[in-house]
Amino acid sequence: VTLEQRFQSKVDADERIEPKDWMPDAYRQTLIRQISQHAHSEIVGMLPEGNWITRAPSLRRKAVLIAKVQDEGGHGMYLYSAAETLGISRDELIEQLLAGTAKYSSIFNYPTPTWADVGAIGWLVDGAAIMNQIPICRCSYGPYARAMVRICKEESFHQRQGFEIMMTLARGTAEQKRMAQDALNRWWWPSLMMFGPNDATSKHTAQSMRWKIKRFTNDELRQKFIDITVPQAEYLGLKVPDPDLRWDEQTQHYIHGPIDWKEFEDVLKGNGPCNRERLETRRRAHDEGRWVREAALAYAEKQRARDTQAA
Amino acid sequence: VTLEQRFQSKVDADERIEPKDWMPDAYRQTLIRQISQHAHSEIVGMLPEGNWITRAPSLRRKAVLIAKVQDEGGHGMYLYSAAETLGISRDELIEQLLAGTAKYSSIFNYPTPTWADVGAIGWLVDGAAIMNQIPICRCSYGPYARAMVRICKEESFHQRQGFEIMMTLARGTAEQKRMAQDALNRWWWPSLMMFGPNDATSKHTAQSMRWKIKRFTNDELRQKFIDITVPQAEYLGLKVPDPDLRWDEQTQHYIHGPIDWKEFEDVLKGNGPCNRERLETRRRAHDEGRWVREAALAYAEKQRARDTQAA
Amino acid sequence: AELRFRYATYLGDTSLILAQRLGEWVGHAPALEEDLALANIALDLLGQARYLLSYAGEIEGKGRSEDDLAFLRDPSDFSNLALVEQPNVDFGHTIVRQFLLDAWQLELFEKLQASSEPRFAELAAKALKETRYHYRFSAGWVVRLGDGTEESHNRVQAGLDALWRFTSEMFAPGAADEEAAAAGLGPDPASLRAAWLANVEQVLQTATLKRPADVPFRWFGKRHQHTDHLSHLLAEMQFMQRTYPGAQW
Amino acid sequence: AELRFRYATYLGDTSLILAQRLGEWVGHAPALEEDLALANIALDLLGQARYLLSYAGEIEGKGRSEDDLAFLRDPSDFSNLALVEQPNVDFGHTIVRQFLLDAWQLELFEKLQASSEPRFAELAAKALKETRYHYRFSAGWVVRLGDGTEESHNRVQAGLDALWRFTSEMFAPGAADEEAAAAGLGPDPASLRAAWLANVEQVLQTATLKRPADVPFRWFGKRHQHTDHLSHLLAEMQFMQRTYPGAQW
Repeated sequence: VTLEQRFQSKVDADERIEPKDWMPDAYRQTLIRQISQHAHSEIVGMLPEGNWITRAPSLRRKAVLIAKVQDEGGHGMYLYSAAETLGISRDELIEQLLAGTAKYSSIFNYPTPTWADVGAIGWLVDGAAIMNQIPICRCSYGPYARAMVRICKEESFHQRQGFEIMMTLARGTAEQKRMAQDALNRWWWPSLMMFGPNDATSKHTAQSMRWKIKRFTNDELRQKFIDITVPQAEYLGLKVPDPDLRWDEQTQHYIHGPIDWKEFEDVLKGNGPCNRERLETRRRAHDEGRWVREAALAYAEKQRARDTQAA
Repeated sequence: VTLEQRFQSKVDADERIEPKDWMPDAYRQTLIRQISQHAHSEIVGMLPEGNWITRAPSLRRKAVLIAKVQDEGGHGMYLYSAAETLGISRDELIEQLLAGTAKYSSIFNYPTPTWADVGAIGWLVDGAAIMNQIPICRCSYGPYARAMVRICKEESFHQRQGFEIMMTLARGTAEQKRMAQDALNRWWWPSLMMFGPNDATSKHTAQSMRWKIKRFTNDELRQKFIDITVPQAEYLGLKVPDPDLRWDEQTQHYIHGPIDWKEFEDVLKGNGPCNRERLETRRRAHDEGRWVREAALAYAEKQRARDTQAA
Repeated sequence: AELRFRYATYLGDTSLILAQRLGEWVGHAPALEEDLALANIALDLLGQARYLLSYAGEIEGKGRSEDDLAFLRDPSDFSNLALVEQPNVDFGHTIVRQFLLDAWQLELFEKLQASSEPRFAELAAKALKETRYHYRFSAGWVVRLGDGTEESHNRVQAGLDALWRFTSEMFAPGAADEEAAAAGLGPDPASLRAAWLANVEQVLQTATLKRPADVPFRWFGKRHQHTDHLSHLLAEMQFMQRTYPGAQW
Repeated sequence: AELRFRYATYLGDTSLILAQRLGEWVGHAPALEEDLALANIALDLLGQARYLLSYAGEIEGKGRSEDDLAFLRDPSDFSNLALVEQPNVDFGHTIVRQFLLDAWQLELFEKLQASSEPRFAELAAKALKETRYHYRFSAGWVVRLGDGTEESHNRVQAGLDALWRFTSEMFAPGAADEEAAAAGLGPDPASLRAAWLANVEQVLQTATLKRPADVPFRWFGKRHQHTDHLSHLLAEMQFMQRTYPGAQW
């Protein structure tokens, strides 16, 4: 048996691959790409909601929002750590993000013009993320699977908070209801796009499923999300912005209208409404923080030198 | 007759001294100091009111406020030009301001926490400034006197606008009235201090009066200001924050309570509420504008070189 | 009437939001002369906005004043070009934003003089004169900065690279301007592009600047799709009116 | 009761405004660890503010909630220390502001545990634990930045020079805290100074920083004399509540 065969039979037997185990290079690279994209998404994802921390409409909502954005930062940290077990450093990964060579979830390239967007992101974006992430809790790579268990628990908490914000708006004044509907209009289609291209055009799926990095196809997950979310929108009294949407008795699924894949491509290629701004913001924070990180290093070195001298 | 005597008899005859005329060095230095302080005051004075341009409560008020702050910048320009006729450049003067070695009117070291401050500054600060400046229209130094004629005309326009803002507030809602009274409370005493120390302690007065740079003493001007302003406050239905204030039948003047000269000294020495901020703001604008000024110079030089080549 | 309302607020919001951005500069510009010039442009734009929003309020007939429209609408009600809500960043970005807009207003107001609605025609005639002056200022600075020092060249090029994507909105269909053109109220937005581009390209060439590539960018302020900057700008601008509803100032 | 209201809002406003400033950092800090730490401190301070403002509303007995007090008061009604409304500027200024305030809260909460009012005592016991953690973070960074590189030393010294004048307010009489001390509600502000200064001086020495000279500075936030920064901060913080009065969120 080759190393590769041993590896695949472990995966097939649903055993976990751990950092010290042998693994195919393509498996390693796929994981680094996927975990770091996920980590970057958490970090960039702090910005659209963070935009409302200073303007949250009650002290309770402000506290909950700060805690949520902080959780996202925490998720970024776990995920960078998981990626580091594959032999790449957090600094390298962040360099890739800032250089624009690494991707992050396109959904965070949309703006948050109103408070309702905070609700919509929790409800729809976190909702879609969970749908994507729950299967990864059983991913073949141990550190990633374990990070994901913790993350999913927090995400579903965030999802409920987001839904609760939407419910408060939907039950509120006419202006609040309008705000909620407007947010749903803007976030619905981008949320569906979060599951990635149609299975027919998705290039990574087959290999990733064999490696048990991925367990469902894009379209399967998208369908699951729609089936769960449409009744929630109805419960809120909001209208899903898809004139073609209908319940299909035969398949017991909702059938949705065509997705504008051209928009998906545009945003992916950097021409979404906020791509430039998000990267710019991260770069600025990185650049403006350089002197602080340098100071911490310089101080640590001085301390080491002092300790050595004292010893 | 010495040059000095000829100079003084010209002054005594109310003739104007012009840039090319002989003048005593102390006269020149006094004028440079006074004109540049005045110019700096216009420039720094753009900031407290400028603070409300983005938040002005109506489009009309916004336009009027932009125009007013712009006028102050214009006054700064005339005054720097007047100072330049005495043999010092605008750049040198601005360096002195930014280095903290030149003074500007202490009144601009007070903050503008509410919209009513824009009204109070126009009414009280511009009112006091006019009182100080009208006599300078007859100042012995020609360029300064001529600049002042133009400035005074605009200032009295500003003063009326400020009074009108106060009147609108005083006739407005309870909150607006409270805002107006609060602004009067905060600006009254600093406005009285604008006329400088008591005559008994003022060091420059005598010589400046002989040179006809100054025509009334600090206390005379202050009294005039109070006599005009107290009835205006009464007309507005606002209370001047001086428990000792009373009308004196005998002298036909208002008698005011003691001025807190310790506060005046503190602010003058740099420990007012906004001294650091004002200078910081000017310095930042200057530093951040350096590359622009350098570009303009570089471009002008390239153009000159091109013209020469073409010729 | 509803179309005239939408067209007037589209043009009025665009002038208003840019005036608000320029107002942030007052007292902070690189030199006194530029401070006064930026204030002047802000005043002209504010004047245009007041004319157009007052007119919009009249047409609407619900008693809304210029101030009601400026201070009591939500971000999603504004239809300004997304370009003008972009932050000042530095003098380079500010000048590029101004230049791109001025060059567009030159073409727009030129043609708007022929509007079938006299109020638009009248506004256009006055605004065109103002815009010529603004354009002289902004194009002059684009050239000076572009062909000045290495730093100024890089900064103004960075501004151009950052803002170029917002220019497609000026000429794209899909909002009040398209319908206005059909109704003879104003020019077809697409018809402004050739002259605008020729003009811009010539200035950029003189300035030794590189015209960025066109990218597909489909988020248009005139269709109420704004960047995150607008809500922050409005929170500041509207604070007084929101806090003290109904008060006279 | 009125005194307890004023004392509770003084302490509550101070925590609230600093939490708001720290909230501006979230997503923008020099590294992920600092981002999370600043968010944590903001959350603790916000918790203190909510406790104190809710209590103030109760005492007042006019049915005002924590949100009414936070979002519907004018700047001149706020009595926070002027120190905490100062802008973030950079990480150096932010850390100095935090350090000076943490060192003060350490002394304050320590003594406030003995308040004759159990609600203040209870808050103090909880807040003291939180403050010890904040102080460890801020003092640790003051030392690292002060004794780090030349740039970091200069920046943190600049922060110290800019902010030192706001520290006299912490110990000066003339507001609710003085009366609170007389009534046994809280410590005499002046009594906190010796321990605060000893502590601060020791950290500054370790950090190789120079303690700025004391200057006479008489404008106190706790006496409602605020710098220009507060009204901008509140305009942003209060925008939603001001714009949609009466709505539930």
